[in-house]
Amino acid sequence: MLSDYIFIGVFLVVAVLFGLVALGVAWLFSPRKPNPVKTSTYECGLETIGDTWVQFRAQYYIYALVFVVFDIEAVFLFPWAVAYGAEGIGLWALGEAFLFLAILTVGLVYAWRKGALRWM
Amino acid sequence: MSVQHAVFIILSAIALIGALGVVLNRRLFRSALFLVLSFVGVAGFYILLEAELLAMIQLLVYVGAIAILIIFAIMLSRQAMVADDKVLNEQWALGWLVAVLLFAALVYVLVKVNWPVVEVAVPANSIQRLGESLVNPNGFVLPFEVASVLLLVALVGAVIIAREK
Amino acid sequence: MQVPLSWYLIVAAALFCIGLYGVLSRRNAIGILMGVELMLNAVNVNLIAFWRYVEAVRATMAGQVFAIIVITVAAAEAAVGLALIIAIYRNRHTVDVTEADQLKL
Amino acid sequence: MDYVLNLWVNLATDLYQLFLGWGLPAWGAKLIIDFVIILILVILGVLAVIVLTPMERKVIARMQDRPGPNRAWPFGLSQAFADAIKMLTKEMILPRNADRLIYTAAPILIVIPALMIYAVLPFGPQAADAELQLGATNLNVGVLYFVALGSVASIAILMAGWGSNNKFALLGAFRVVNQLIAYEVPMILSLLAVVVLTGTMATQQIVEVQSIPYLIVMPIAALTFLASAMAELNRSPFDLLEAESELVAGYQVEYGGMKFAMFYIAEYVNILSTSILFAALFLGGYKFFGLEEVAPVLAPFIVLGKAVAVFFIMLWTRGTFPRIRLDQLAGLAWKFLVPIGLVNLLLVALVVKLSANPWAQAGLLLLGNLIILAVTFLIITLVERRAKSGGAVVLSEAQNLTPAAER
Repeated sequence: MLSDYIFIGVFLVVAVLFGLVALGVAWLFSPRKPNPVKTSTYECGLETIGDTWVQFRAQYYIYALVFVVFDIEAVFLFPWAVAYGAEGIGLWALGEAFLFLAILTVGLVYAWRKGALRWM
Repeated sequence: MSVQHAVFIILSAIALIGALGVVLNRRLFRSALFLVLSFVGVAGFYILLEAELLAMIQLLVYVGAIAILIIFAIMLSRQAMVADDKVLNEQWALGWLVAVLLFAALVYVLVKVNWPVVEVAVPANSIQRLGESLVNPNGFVLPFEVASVLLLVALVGAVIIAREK
Repeated sequence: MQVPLSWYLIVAAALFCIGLYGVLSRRNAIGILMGVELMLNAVNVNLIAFWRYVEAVRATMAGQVFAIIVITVAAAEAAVGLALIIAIYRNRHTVDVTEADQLKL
Repeated sequence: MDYVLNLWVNLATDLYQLFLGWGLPAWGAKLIIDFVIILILVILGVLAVIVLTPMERKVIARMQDRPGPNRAWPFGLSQAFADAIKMLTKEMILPRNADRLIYTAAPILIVIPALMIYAVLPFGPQAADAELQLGATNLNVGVLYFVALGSVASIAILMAGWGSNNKFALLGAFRVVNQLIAYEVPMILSLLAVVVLTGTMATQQIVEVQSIPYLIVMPIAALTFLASAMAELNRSPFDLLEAESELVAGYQVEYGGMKFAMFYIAEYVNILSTSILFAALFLGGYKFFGLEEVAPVLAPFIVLGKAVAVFFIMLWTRGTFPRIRLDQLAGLAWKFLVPIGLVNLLLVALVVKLSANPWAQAGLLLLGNLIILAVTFLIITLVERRAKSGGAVVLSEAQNLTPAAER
């Protein structure tokens, strides 16, 4: 099993090197003539007023929240899905997963009804 | 010294540097990025421990979900942009002392105790076994179902709290 | 050659203590929460290390199931905790825990 | 002749033996083979940019009844090379207010997961217990690896948005991440359906078990996967976050030269890998009417051919459908794809326990899929009729006619 991960580890090193080399080569070839106008923030031509922060909507957070819950659901369901087809696991395993998903679906329906899934 | 030892040292360097970055950095966004680094190091530990499923879950949940949740929350408050000039509270020295003492005590205990270590290979179908024990009535089916209730409660509670009127 | 168990335990202890320091000394509520996440991660490393070195002999998976449950709890904690922080920020315009010390908004 | 028919595996084995003969230890020889395979995969990923971009521009142009790029020789196909050289020699601007380290790290970080996904893509038959494994296609967590690495990319995008220190970039990054996480859930659900049916997460085994292409067996899972993959890849009709007309190209606004090219490369590398994964999961991967058993040497080309076909479908969608509205974007994921994915998952799980025969399973699944689709259409028509007659608003995305508020 670990031998597979040697491959992935080497791949990680090569991928990092790829990124560094690509930027490095471009750094060698590309001109560098910065001037104040060029390096100013790309906006409307005027200097940016205030800092970059704008009041973000809490809606972003709520979307991420629903996502986190369903991500965790996947964590439980992937091993369940691998084991499900095996001998000795009857339909009760489906019942358990159904209960698991039904409880989560209540949450989804709640978020839906509360308008948490609506883009405002 | 084998390859595993070397990889372990690199990974623990990543995890610990990330962790130190989280607590010492003055900019919250950078702290969150260091947190991601630390999570990735821990995922590497799981691979070294042959718990590949846990490693992927670590990436999927911690890096892909919790870190994003934290970054979103950071962006919701204005303090994210400026480097805090007052990062620490009054009891930081006490906190430092507690942490160091606890670490010393833990290391003392960990080295003293003789752990019943057995060197065996991990079963090849460990993911399948994990899934089986999750649905097995004699295994962990109750935590499995309770987890979904916990998630439901967390979702409902967080939506109520975070929603704008 | 495997890495000895104690190495994992010591690194996990270090992670835990760094997280603890963050929890105890940070002013920012989100910073505190990140410290808690570090601590939970350290616990998980321990769980998996013990699973690998002590439990794997029995070919049971309690250590991994436990770790998954801890991850679930960590996610739920982060979700609700951050929601609370957002609510406090909305009402009091601060995420500093030393300023939000009253039991009302 | 037999040697040529199974050229890739034979070549690798001979090289391996050759290295062993030189006195290299087994792990050293394996490491060199791994390295060569990785280089090939990386080159394949970069070739994706050079081959797929001209194809995209030509095909889209033809669909829109215009010639497309036609100056660079031949037929404008070498345009991509010209673009690559231009990107390489353009100045990389470092905006004055940018957070230098984060700004520079983001383009590197976004390519890493994109390339690493190639480790688990199956390009040809190989036994799980073979002494010399080519790639990591027998990874026990293959499918999960794909999802997990995909989710790492959103951190790089947030870094790009933050590091640029530009309101539009940060806002664009938030929206892109929002889209990525919204469509990750239906993607996971459709992958789960495949895993339940095959009982494994290893991509290689999924292809091996697949006697009938799963596109026919479970069209809902396949289409859900394709739709969410297109959203994850920011392909039209889900490309409103990078569209030039909105948010000045989103989180990439402050990037130029090679740093911008890195995002571009990552995008096309991801497109090819997702197409290959779709081909592996739903189109039978390297299987082509038994050809892969007669001549395994052709297997990688079968895979690539299928992947290009999938890419063509993506282009076709782009040429056909108008861009989706922002308020419909998240709604489509959460209110349509997730519920249908959940129902589909339960259906697959039920069928797996009803019968063990693949043909019976296929029939039952197809029947179930058709029933689900029919019920879905019924519900949609009912809801829409009610919305129309009563004037009451039922589908929350239907009434949101005012432009969605920014941010």
